[in-house]
Order: sequence, then C-alpha cells, then structure tokens
Amino acid sequence: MSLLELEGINTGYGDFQALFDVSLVVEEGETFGVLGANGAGKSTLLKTVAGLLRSPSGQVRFEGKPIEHLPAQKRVTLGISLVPEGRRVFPSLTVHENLQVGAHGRRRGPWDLDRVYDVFPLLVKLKSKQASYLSGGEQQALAIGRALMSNPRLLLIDEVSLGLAPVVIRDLYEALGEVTGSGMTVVLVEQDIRQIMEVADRVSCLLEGRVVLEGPPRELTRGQITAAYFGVR
Amino acid sequence: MTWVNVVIQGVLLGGLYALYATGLSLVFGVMRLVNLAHGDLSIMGAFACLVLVGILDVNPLLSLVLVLPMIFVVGYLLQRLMLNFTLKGDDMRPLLATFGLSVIIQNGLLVGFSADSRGLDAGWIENASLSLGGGLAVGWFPLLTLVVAILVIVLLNSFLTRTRLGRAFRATSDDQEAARLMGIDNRHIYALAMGIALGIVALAGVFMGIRTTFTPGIGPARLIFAFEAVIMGGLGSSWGPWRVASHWAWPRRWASSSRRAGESS
Amino acid sequence: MLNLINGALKLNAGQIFLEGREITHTPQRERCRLGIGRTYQIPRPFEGMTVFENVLVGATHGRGRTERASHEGAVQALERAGLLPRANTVAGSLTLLDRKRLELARALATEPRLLLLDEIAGGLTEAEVDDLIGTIRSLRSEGVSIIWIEHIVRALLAVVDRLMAIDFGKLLVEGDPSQVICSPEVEHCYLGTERV
Amino acid sequence: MVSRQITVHHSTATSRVALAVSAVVVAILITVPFWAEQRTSRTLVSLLTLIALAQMWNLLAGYAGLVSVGQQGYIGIGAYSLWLLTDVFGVSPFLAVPMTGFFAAAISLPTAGLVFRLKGGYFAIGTWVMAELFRLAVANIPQTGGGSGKTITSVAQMAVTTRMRGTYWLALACAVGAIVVVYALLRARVGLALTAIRDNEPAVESLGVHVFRAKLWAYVVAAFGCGVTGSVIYLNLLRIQPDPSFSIQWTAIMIFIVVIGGVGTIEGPILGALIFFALQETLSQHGSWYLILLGVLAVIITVWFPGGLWGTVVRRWHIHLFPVQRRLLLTGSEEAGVVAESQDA
Repeated sequence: MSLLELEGINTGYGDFQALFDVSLVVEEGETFGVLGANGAGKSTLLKTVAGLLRSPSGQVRFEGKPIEHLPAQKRVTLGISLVPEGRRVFPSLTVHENLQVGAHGRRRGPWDLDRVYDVFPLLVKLKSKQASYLSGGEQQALAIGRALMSNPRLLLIDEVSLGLAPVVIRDLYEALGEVTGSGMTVVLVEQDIRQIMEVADRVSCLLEGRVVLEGPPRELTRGQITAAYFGVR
Repeated sequence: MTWVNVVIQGVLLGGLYALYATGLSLVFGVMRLVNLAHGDLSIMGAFACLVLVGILDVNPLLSLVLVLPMIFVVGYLLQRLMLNFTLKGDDMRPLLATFGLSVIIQNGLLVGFSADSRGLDAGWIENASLSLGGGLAVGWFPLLTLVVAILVIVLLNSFLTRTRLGRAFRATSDDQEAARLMGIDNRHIYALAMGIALGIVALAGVFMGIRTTFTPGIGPARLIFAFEAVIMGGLGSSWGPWRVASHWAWPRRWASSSRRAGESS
Repeated sequence: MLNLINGALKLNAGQIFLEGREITHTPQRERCRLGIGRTYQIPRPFEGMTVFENVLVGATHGRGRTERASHEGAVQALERAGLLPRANTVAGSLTLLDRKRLELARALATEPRLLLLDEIAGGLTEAEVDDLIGTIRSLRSEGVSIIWIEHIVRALLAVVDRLMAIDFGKLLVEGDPSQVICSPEVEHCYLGTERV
Repeated sequence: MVSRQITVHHSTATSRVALAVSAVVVAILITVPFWAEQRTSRTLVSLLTLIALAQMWNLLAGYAGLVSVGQQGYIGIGAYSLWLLTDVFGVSPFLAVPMTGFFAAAISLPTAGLVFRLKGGYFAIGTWVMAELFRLAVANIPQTGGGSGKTITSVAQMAVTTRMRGTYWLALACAVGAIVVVYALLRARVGLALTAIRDNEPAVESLGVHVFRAKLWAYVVAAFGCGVTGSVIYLNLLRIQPDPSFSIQWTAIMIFIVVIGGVGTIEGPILGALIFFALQETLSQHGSWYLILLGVLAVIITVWFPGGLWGTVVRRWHIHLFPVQRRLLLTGSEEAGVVAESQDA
C-alpha cells in the first residue's frame, strides 16, 4: 500500500480549473519531486493534498483510506503537513511561538522543539524574535521547522528555494537531508530543477495542470525535462 | 479641586469603555467581524444577571459566577451555528446577520421584561466611597470597576501570549489558512473568541447595570459607546479602528501585525 | 512591477514616466486615462454583468466618454479578443479562455498605448496560446506598446522585441529575446545549472 | 469592413410586459384617492414610502457596497426640514417636500467625507453614530422644540382631504420616483461603474472608474431619497420628535425589506416591501413578537439564502422585470447572426 495516492484530481478556484485529471502515487519513505513552471498547478496539487482546496471529482487516499472529505486541520492530525508557498509564518508571533503553534495538534512522534533547533541551529538565537523580522531563509527554516513540529508522516514542501540566495538554499537542503534521512516521506515542489534532481527519488513534471513526465531523475534526459518544463518542442 | 474629581471619575469610567472596546476588537482581530449586536448582548448579560439575582437572591456581583459561563456558551453557539456561515463571501453578510440578531435580542428582552428601566442592586458598595482628603472622594464601586477592567485586560493579554490556545488565537488572526495547516480548527477558535468577547461585554453590561439603570432598548447606545472608545483611542494617529482598539487591550506587537494583515487584504 | 506601473501599488522611491510625463503620484484611474491598460493574472470579471457590459465599463470610464460614444470601441475590443459571439453572455459563466480574453478585451477597450499583460497565457492549451499570440502580434503592429509578463516562454519568444529576466525583484538580463533565454544567468535561475 | 449597425437594447419581452403592467398599476394607483376610502390611501402611503426607502438602501448596499445603518438620519432631517420650510419660512407644504431632499443631500456631502474613511463594519457603525449626532443636535436646539419636538402646524391646519390626497400622491411619486431614479442611474454611465463595483471592486479602478465618485453619487442620491420620503411620512404623522424621527427602526425596516426581497436587484425591494407590509398588517398587533419574527427571518435569509427571495426567483427562472442589462445587437455584418444566437443566455 502506498502512503499517498491521487486519482483523477481536478482542482480549481471558482470557475478556474488549475489541475486536470492528475493521478500520482507516493510511496512511504521516498522523496518525491514535483517540477513545473509558475502557474503549472504545483501549489494547487499540494493544497489539494493538504485539504486547503477540494477536487470536485477523483480521490485522495492516505494510507489507503480516502481523505478528501476531511478539512485541512483534521489531515494534520493524520500526519499530513504542508509548508505553504511563501512560507506563511505567523508574523506577529515569535520564532519560538511559531514552533509551539506547529505542535498544536499534539501528535506524538520524534520531533520536538529540541530536535527542530538541532536541525536548524540558526533558529536558536532567533528564538524570541518576531517572525516578521526574519530574513527569507530564516523564515523558510522556521516554516519547515513549524511543519515538523506536527510530527508528520508526509511532509509537503512548496518551493523551498523561492526567492532565496544559493548559499541559503544549499543550507536548507542540507537540513532537509537530515529530515529525509530520518525516513520521512517528503513531497517537494520546486522551480529549481537542479536541487530537486539531486534529492528526489522520483520526480513528476506538471505543465499547465497536467502531468506530462514522470520517473526517477537519472532516467530522464535534460531535453525531456526542458520540453516538459517550458512546453517547447 | 472639582476638575481633579472629574478626571478621577473619567479614568474610572474609562475602565468600562475599555471593556466594551476589548470585546469588539477581540472579535474583529480574530475573525474580522464587526458585531452590531455587541451592545444588545451586553444588555442581555445584565438581564441574565437580574433573573439570577431574583431566583437565588444573591449579590449581582456573585451571580457573575453563573452569568459569565452562560453567556460564554451563548456566544460560542452563536458563532459556531450561525455567524461562521456568514464569514464566507462579502462583508455585508455578517453585518446583516448581527443586525438581525440585535433586533431579535432587543425585542426578546422587551417581551420578557417590558420596557421598564431596571437596575441591579449591589448593596453597600454602590454608595460607599473612599475619601482621599482635600474634598476628594473615590467611590468603591467605580474603583472596583476599574480594577476588574484592568484585571480582565491583563488576563486576556496573558491568555493570548502565554497559553497554547492563546497562541492559536493569534496564529488564526495572523493567517487563518496557515493556522489550519497547524491543525487549528478556525471555526472552533472563532467560536471561542466570540464566547470570550461576549463574556467580557456581559461583564461590562452588569457593571453598567449596577452603576445606572438599563432597558431592553439601550443596547445600540452601548454599541456606539464601544465604538467611541475604539475611535477615541486612536484619533490623531489614524482611522484604522482595529489598530486603535488594540491600544486598549492588546500587546503592541499583535496590534502592528493585525494592521499589516488589514492593509494587505 | 505591473502593479507599480498601473498604480495599484505605491512606489517607495524612484519615478515613473509615461511619454516623458511623470506619473509617479498619479492615481490608478488617471493612469488608465493616460493610456495604461492592464490585465490580471487571475481574471477578475464583473460576474453579474454581460461580456459586453464588462468591456463597456472600460470603454466609457477608461476613456471618459459617454456610453453611446463607447459602443463602437467596445465592440471593436470584443472583436479583437474574439469575444464578439459571447457579447451577451453573463461573464460569470465564461470558461477560463474566455475569461482571459475578457481581461484582454476590457483592457483594450480603454484604448491603451501601453498594455500590461500579466500571465495572460497561463493555464491555456497550446492551440489557445497560438490564438492569443496572433491577437497580440496584430496589436503590436498597430503601435501599442506591450509589457508582457509570462512563464510560458514559448509564447513570449514568438512575439516580443525585447526580453527582460527578473529574479526576485532584481534584473538579471535584458536584451534580444533569443540571447536572453540562452544566457547563463537565465539558465541558472530557471534550470539551476551551476555557473562556470 | 462591412458597414454595420450597433444597437444596444435594455429591454426584453418580459420587461416590456412588465413595463406595460407597471404603467397600468401606476395609473390605477394615481386614481385611488378618488374612489377608495381614506383608510385605504392611508395604508397605501405607508407601503409606498416603504418601497421608496428600500430602493434607497438597496442602491447603497446592493450596488455601492455601502452598508449604512444611519439612513434614519436623513429621514429625521427630511422631517425637520419640512417643519422648517413650512412653519418657519412659510413655504407651501407640497412644494416643501421635494426641497427637503436637498437639505438631506447637502448634509450628506460632509458626512460622506467622514464616514467614507471607514471600511466595512466600521462604516456601518460610523453612519449610525452620525445619525445619532443629528438626533442629539436637533434634540438640543430649543428652537426645534428640544426632546419633545414640534407639531407641523401649517400642515395640520390644511383641509383633511387636501392633505390626505397630496400626501398620497407625493408618496406615490416617491415610490415611483425612487424606482425610476435607481433604474435610470443603473442604466446610466455611473450605473455601469456601480454594478462593476458590486461585482469586483479591486478590478474597477484600473479601468479608469472613479470609485469614490460613484459611491458618493449613490450616497447622496440615497440621502436625497430618504429625506424626501421622510418628509412625506411626517406630512402624514404631523408630529415630529427627535427620538422616533431619527430612530434606528427606520433603517432596520429598510434592511429587512431588502434582505428578504433580495439585495442588488430593483425587483427585490418591491417584493420585500410587499411581504413586509403584509406581515405588518397581519401580525403587527403582536408587537415585539412580530419584530422577533422579522429578525429571525432576516437572519435565516442572510445566513442561508443570501440572494433573498428575488435572487432565488432569478436563479430558477431567469426573470428580469426591470433589466439594467445592456444587450448588444449587430446588424449588417456577418457576425450579426452569431451575436443574435447568443442572446438571452
């Protein structure tokens, strides 16, 4: 049984449809990458899994059980956690408080404040700083840490590298390595192809709301990816 | 020395203003809802107190032990079963719904209690005063009002900053969607906020009821009272009333963030 | 950037000029009258109005004309965007492509000399994008300046004279489209290639 | 290009029938004082003024997005300016009525300057506060009779039949006028802006629409309408007092009618007024219970049926009796057929 299965998802906003008949399977323990240009429907995909958006048709199954009827807050207690696009830390709360809020669901597991501070040591000295004053990279670390606090089985991360300097991205991916190394299942959405090809066990590329390419990174050629990414032939 | 007296009385009365404003701004801060039935719900609290005093024959201040939890439950259910549904879509719906509620409460009270003006008798404390010398005197009751108001605001503050639930309130206020991703049920948080806010205004309603008389129709005047407090707090700085309201009760940093949220939305 | 040019956002520093005239502090509606038209990435139709009425809003208010005098312009804008057959449909029931077209038609109805297009091709199918490219080409040939933000690079390459790549508020490269798209900076940014 | 003719239609077959029927109804209504009992025309006065008031509130909330809870301020101003014009300046009462609207409109301009700074819910409370201020101002001027008010003596001294007939026709003029004005406003240029604001406010400004001015138009027109209607109401009641004249109850009634009937349409407030009126006639002896029922009805409709009754009708049967929609008709070109086909979507 796969950890996450999507079958025939068609999510949209109002009358605007962003995903067209998307089906995916994510296995326990793997790192799954989702590629695509801006507007390809990557964030919509993650939001559908996390429960912020609903697909009018199709199924979302987690550990074999259909979950599409559950609201986002219930899916967190099942072990699905999303690091949203644009990080969305709580600006008026301190770093420490942000992490505490992350554990609101009181799900048991290996992750707690100490362990998050271990993985992201840069957060320790920022503990009592208000999150709105953090730099982009610090906010991203906080957002990931906050999601880990809920002890997820499936961690969804939307654009780790968005708007960050290469050095910061490298550090973040290093920290992420520790997370994936602990056996956690991760779905990574990225525009930055190189990073994702390095860390993902399998990738899937979205173009205009449809899955156009899927497979392990080493089996895909550069040309294939470029074509799928830009839609040029 | 009369002006000193006036100032003292004013400061003491300010406590009541602050309670009304706190309720209004707590609800607005957490869910961007302006409750037009705010004043009527506070009067409802005063009448609930009146009934309990009649049945149990206790001091109205003591009856608060029962009144406040009751009003809290009313607020919780009101939000959960009704107002939450109006938060989707345009901002006209919660206004119209709370306005309808205001009419229902006013006339419900009128049916139950007639239009006569009522008062709550708190015994000796109402008239006793503390002499400060030099012809100055401070009534015990106004003093108690101020102390209670400060206490409520301090307690609310530490609830918001120190507890798990309080953090969930602030997280929801900052970003409702991100809060849901942390497993926070926003519908529950909204309902709790409404319950707490109504508890606070009911408290204000009871103190007001001891201070002066009240009738079923006085609610709207109390809403305006709250609104004035919200506006007065910030005249000269800006017209953003929610920010202004938070000067009364909320930590500054929450205030600054809700302003940001308000502007960006 | 589009929000700055059309006045939805205020500038912290610097100035904006339109045909040599400073418009840094001109309100949004005035800029529209001066000839800046825009479309929104996520279409914002007036859902309760018909397509024709939607366009008419731009044609009358955008040009400061009476309604009667705007009819011709509105019809032309609809024609341009290929929406004429849907003129009397309520905008709320349009498909995504038609919504995008409506964005374009509404902006065109204000008769802009500078047209700001925000991801107008996003979410459209190949054939639909081709359609759009044709429309935009003909606009350019009539002397309308166009600033087009797009992630569908193919669409951009087919039309533009000059390309500018921006990465988080900073200008990466600017110049001839084919050179820009092949430049190492852009490749690095999009594809993440190591810079040598 | 093929020469072509662009015509824009507002009317539909249904609307032409509706227009004819309305004309007949209005014609009949004009004759009412000649054949009906005085009680009947008195009753109709209250129905007609309700329609007028509801149209005004609908213009504000339904189109301009301005939820005002302070329209009673302009009713009171209408009532008091009627007294001022007739008893103090000696203007003939029937002539004074339309003039009262200008008082209300003049006061609404500076008021708008204040309340337009507030958004959403605080705008609502702000308008309420302004109405309270008007009431306090009037109650504290000894010349206006203070808290106990005045009787409009010059009106009271008129012959009863003359006064009743005049009041009736003025009320009819208010109702018909309100509908016509709102209808005309919506079909005019500013109506295009108002409807667009209703549908998607953020996108309007970039199309060159002066949002502030469009909203101001609606606010001033609504103040004018409420002022005139207020003076007609007090032409009937004769005694003005600050508390009832500036009572929030007036706005409450407007809101109920519009919410029940359907916000954002012209038909809604008319339908709502008829329903409200029927309820009032049958149930108002139950006093508070009747108001509670109204409140419950309003809450239920707001929470679970946001379109109101007319909204439900429109969704199901697509009927527009007073269409403000502009339909494009092309003749003399090859597209003509295509456009005609897509008519009546």
